[in-house]
Amino acid sequence: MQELRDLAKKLLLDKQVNAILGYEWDRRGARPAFITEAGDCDRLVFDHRCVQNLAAYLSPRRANIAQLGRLAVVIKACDARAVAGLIRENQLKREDLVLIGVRCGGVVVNPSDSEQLNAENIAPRCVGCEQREPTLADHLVGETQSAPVGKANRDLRLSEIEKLNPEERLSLWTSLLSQCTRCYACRQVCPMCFCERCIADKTQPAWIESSPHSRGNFSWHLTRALHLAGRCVDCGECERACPAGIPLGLLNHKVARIVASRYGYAVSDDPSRETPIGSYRLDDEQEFIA
Amino acid sequence: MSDLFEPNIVAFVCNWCTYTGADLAGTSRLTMAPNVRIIRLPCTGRIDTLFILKAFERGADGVIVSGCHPADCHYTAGNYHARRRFAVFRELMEFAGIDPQRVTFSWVSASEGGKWAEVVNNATEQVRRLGPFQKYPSPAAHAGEIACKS
Amino acid sequence: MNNRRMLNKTDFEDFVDSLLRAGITVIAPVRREQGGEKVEYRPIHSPAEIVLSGQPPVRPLKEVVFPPTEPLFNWKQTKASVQIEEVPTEFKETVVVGARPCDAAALEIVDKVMGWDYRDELWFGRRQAVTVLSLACPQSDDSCFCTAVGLSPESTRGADWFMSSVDGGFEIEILTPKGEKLLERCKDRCRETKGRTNAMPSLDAKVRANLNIDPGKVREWLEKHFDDPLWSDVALRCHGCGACAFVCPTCHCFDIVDELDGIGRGQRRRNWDACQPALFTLHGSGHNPRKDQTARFRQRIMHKFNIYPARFGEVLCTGCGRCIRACAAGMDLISILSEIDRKSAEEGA
Amino acid sequence: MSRIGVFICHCGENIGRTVDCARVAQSLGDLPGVVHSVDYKYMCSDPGQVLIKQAIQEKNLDGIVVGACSPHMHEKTFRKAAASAGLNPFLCEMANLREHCSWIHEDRELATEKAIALGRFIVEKIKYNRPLSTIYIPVERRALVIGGGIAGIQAALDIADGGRDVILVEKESSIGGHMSQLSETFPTLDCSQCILTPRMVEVAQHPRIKLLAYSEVESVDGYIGNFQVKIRRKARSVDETKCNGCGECQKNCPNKKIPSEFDQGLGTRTAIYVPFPQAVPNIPVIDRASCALFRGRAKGVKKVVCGKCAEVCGRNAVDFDQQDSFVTEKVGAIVVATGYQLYSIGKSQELDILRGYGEYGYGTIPDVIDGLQFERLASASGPTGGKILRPSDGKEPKKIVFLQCIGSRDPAKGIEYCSKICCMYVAKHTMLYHHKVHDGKAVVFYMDIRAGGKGYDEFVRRAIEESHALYLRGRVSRLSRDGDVIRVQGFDTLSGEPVVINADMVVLATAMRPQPGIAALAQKLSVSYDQHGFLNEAHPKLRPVETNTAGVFLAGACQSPRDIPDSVAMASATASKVLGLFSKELLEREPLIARVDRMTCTGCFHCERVCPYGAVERKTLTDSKGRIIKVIAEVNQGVCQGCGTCQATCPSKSVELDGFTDEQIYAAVNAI
Repeated sequence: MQELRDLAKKLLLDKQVNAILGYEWDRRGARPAFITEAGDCDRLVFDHRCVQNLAAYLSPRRANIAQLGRLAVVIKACDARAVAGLIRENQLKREDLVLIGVRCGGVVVNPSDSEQLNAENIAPRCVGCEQREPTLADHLVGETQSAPVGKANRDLRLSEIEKLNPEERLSLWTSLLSQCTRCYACRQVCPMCFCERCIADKTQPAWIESSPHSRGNFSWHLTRALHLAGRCVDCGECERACPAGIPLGLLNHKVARIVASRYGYAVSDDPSRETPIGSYRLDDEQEFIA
Repeated sequence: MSDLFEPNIVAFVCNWCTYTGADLAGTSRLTMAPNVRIIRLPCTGRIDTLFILKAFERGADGVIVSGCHPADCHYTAGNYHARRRFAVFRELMEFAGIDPQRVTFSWVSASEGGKWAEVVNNATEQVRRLGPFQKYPSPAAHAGEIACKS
Repeated sequence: MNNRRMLNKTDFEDFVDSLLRAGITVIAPVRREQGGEKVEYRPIHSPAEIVLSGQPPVRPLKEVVFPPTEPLFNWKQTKASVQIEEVPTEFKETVVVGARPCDAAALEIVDKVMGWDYRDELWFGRRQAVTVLSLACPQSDDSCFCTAVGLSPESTRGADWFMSSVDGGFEIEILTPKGEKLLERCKDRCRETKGRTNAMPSLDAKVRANLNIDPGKVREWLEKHFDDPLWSDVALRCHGCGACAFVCPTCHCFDIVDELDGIGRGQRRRNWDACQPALFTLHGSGHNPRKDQTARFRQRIMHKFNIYPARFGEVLCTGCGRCIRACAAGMDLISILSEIDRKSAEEGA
Repeated sequence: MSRIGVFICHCGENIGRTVDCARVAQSLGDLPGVVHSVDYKYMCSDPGQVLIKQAIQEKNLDGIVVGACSPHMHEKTFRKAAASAGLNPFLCEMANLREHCSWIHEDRELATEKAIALGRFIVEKIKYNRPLSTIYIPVERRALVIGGGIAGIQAALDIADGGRDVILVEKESSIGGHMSQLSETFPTLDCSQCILTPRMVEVAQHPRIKLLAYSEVESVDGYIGNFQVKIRRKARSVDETKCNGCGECQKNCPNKKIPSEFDQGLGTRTAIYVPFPQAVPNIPVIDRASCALFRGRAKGVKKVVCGKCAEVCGRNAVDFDQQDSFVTEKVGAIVVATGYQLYSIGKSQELDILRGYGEYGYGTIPDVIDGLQFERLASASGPTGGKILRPSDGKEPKKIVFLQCIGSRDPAKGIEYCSKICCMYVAKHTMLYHHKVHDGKAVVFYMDIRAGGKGYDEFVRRAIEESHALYLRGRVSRLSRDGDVIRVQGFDTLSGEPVVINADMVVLATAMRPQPGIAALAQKLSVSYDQHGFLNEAHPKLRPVETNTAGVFLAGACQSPRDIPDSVAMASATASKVLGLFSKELLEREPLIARVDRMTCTGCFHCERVCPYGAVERKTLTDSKGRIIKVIAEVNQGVCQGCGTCQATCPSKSVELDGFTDEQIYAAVNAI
């Protein structure tokens, strides 16, 4: 922790950056911290409760954050993929940022969860994660962590749903998505949802109805997952942020599996790696086309 | 008219191959099911997954998407981009519970009037077997609200 | 006649059952179909479904009288005219069982704005149809602060009956004529009682420990501090979603949209809206008077703790803590209010 | 509120027979925004168009929907009519009630219902049509001709004579194509070389023609009026600027036993060679696969094995180290004249649909040759000096059996089309044979004789009557070698008898197929092609030399089997199209292209990635003080072709394709 604080202090004192975007404790666990004074750097923390993906704050649409000036950001390996995505999609320039990579041994689901990380509470996305250090970082801090072997199995949950017949699946998703009130927390916390005007907010025409009824919600969540095809960084923020507790991550995970099996693509923290949607191969599988 | 369920099917097709192929089917007087209504787009590349969702929202029982064969796209590559888009879309739709049999994807060239008739007839039969798509999510009342009288 | 009654657990369940059999809708906290431990206010089919303990429902009682989306009218356009088909404004008799005090109070607070310049037919239509039986709060957590906004875990505000869990059943306080009317339906099941006996220990002190402020002082400070570094500091974290507003029992902003359903046919609906997304105040021209999250977040606090009190005499908050629990960014109203309280004390001193 | 007019055409009986047009007009007339709706017998007729024009003016219409035939047929007609009545042509749309409805359905009730639906889509769509104005783009007034056969030569000369510069690209080392291989031509029996060579020389000497022989088109970018063509100049190993065509190198090349492609393998050539004496340009090329020096190099032999040609070259023109080079040319139009190849009856085939002829020995029986080989035998400049001799033993064949329709008109072999020229050249071959071998007997197996054309049928009659060729109607089921002769087992369907003939030689009139590599070229040009690889014309009757890619034209056998007169006529037609295009400095283009909403574009540039034309550019938006607001996408109007892939890809739908905007499509979908 001290290593992180010292580095942050130095970056601020050397005027390499104007602010540090990291984590701090609050009453209920960890939360994002915006630190502009070297003297405040001792507030910085990092452990398994620092679940938030801070890359969401790097979108150029966040005017009040852009005003802070040049930023140094604390990133986990999974967050680095979001930073790479923002660079890849022309929202950021690598040279405009200092990236403080933290070694991570998995996180819990909610920042207010237990002080102990264990097989029960480790976030499902961390189970099987092999990337514990961001490669994209300018600085790397912290000890090498070993992660508990988690029990959650998203693939199992997917295959349970896949086993249902279409009608059962439709009623499952209709029921799950009927909980959505369109607070758009899923979108707002998503680092890759940086559109100036989201398709869900377009009214002429309103492809996606803004009303939170099943019809509008179905279109919204399917479209959201599709727009993230090959772009979702699997940070799990959408699902965590959903106040209705809708398992949105399942949709994203499904899409990730589709692009992985069809196009051999896994989300990457290499900004120069081409994403699968928007490119093609002449011999792409087309078994579904008559 | 018989009592058969007559599905309402919308076809999103490209202008250069499938639309022209459907013209050829007409010129060749190939009789086919009258359930498929074509909406013409320049290219499969222009066909958005939103079109398909909206068609279902508006009560379509089935959708056809059709365009130029690989390597034949009038715009070189529109169909290749469409192919990836629809590959992912179709699997996600299936996962969400939309029977893939309700959405037919095909390549029909300008010279394949016969194939177009086949695609139309097959899609019609397939959707007819599945029945009307009444289960598509609706704007029905919120589950928790106090209901209206009567 | 005394307005307190005792109802043992079986009699209570029989009573609920009798309501259901009489065709009355009963809404109560139940476990969600696909959501594990999550609880929500939903119509029940059997008293066995009711969950009275544990965390409060994810969304407040607001949604039963003010649904997230509801039609205002249907329209149909023909060649030269437009026909409007009104939606019914009369509602089925409904009883809410097990409302949280913070949720029940919210209904009365929001009544003020809904009936201020005109009476919102849909809101009051449902309000009239519903009899609210609230239950003394069974559980609090680190997000609760009802005591800081003039309420308490035993507040009877907004309730027609106030129920307290006691050994073997509930002690019931009949508060309104509506409540009395409902009592008619279970007269033979309950007996009069003098006062609370063996009631659960109050959570009051525990909640008070979370936050102890004077809303009046907060308002005074807000009046004077439209521009304060606090706003920009706090708002940095906010992602600008609507989660806080949509889980808030008192937030009542709505958007009106027209939705097509074929040629010349459609529905005008009103949908919940929230002040944190930029779209809320975005003009057609592209100009946005609340240009950044700082302005938007300040608006939320101002509305609840200054503007609403100025117009309606009380804060637009029941301290239910849902906004704190729901926020993905760790925005914490308790910290913010205590910070304001601290600043106010500093400046006052 | 719109003021839309609906015009339903009966198309005589064509639509009216199965669709209740009056009911369609009435039903569409009830839609909101429709102020005028009528049906009429023939909308495309003059009185029909007058009806439309009057309605536009009298009812002050702001959009019209014509329910008639396919828009591919008459959209232009009705848009023109609208324009002449003062309505922006892009406010006119068609509903396809004929090809997509009346012609394919029988049930009047269901067809009428569908016609109403199709009309409804378009009525709703047109409510969101915007008036658009024509886009003008500059034209680079130079043409590229691909292929230096007779079609390419003719096209190049006609365009150059019309006063425009031409770049003629030929993949072989000389122009001339297949025509230069022919001995005589039907139906006049004039010598092919004699009429072709002067045209070849004309090409070489024309000041407006830049000839790039031994070159191939590598890539094509851009669009009509503004193509950028990258051309690969294959390494000849001979410096064109130095060589004077003296021929010393050829004479001294030690490797003289290479089968000559020009002679269809019946003659030989050297490793450094010109394919035939009249080659244009008359510059040799080293066949690196056969040249001892290059073979040595390929094997890594350090010692220089040969080098004779360089030694004898007085001008030091031989360059063993020459590499392929590239030139990029800017042109406004492209003529494709890549010609044909003959179908081979061998086992291995280029396309999956093709089958070889096992019953004819898959091409392994000696003295079973194809038509082009016979041309070389008959040619005075050929390997036998014009004598008809058997390739196997050099004997004069006394009986030759000619088989027509080998591959052609035979779906079982994968080709259902007629190759068009075989009937004629087989007749020619029997005549040439008769002239050269007076006591020889020609027997022809045919399916039908197709001799449509000026002097064609007379020509075939002469073969039969004057050259005494025996024409047997029927097919040959088997060819086999029987000692010195070829046993031909066939069936004469007219006599109903099986026929067995012992022939000295068999000539197969194999099918005409497009050149190998045509599909790759078509893809570079974005021109569509049929299952055989023949390039598709824009319209089989009305636009036979145009393609669906504006600015690309077709001449000769790349489009379908063609004889010389047809190829030349097509070539001249393309030249006239090209010159017509070049008669204007600015080109009019339909404004159906994409545009970006600056307000909502986020600059993620997904559109840039998917645009097949590279039409998306990056634009930096700045405020009044010059500070960067954001970098957004912008569409180059000249480059965009209007496919709309950008729009479907844009996550926020900040691109709109005019003519097919989201609002238009939404409205149509809303009408289902």
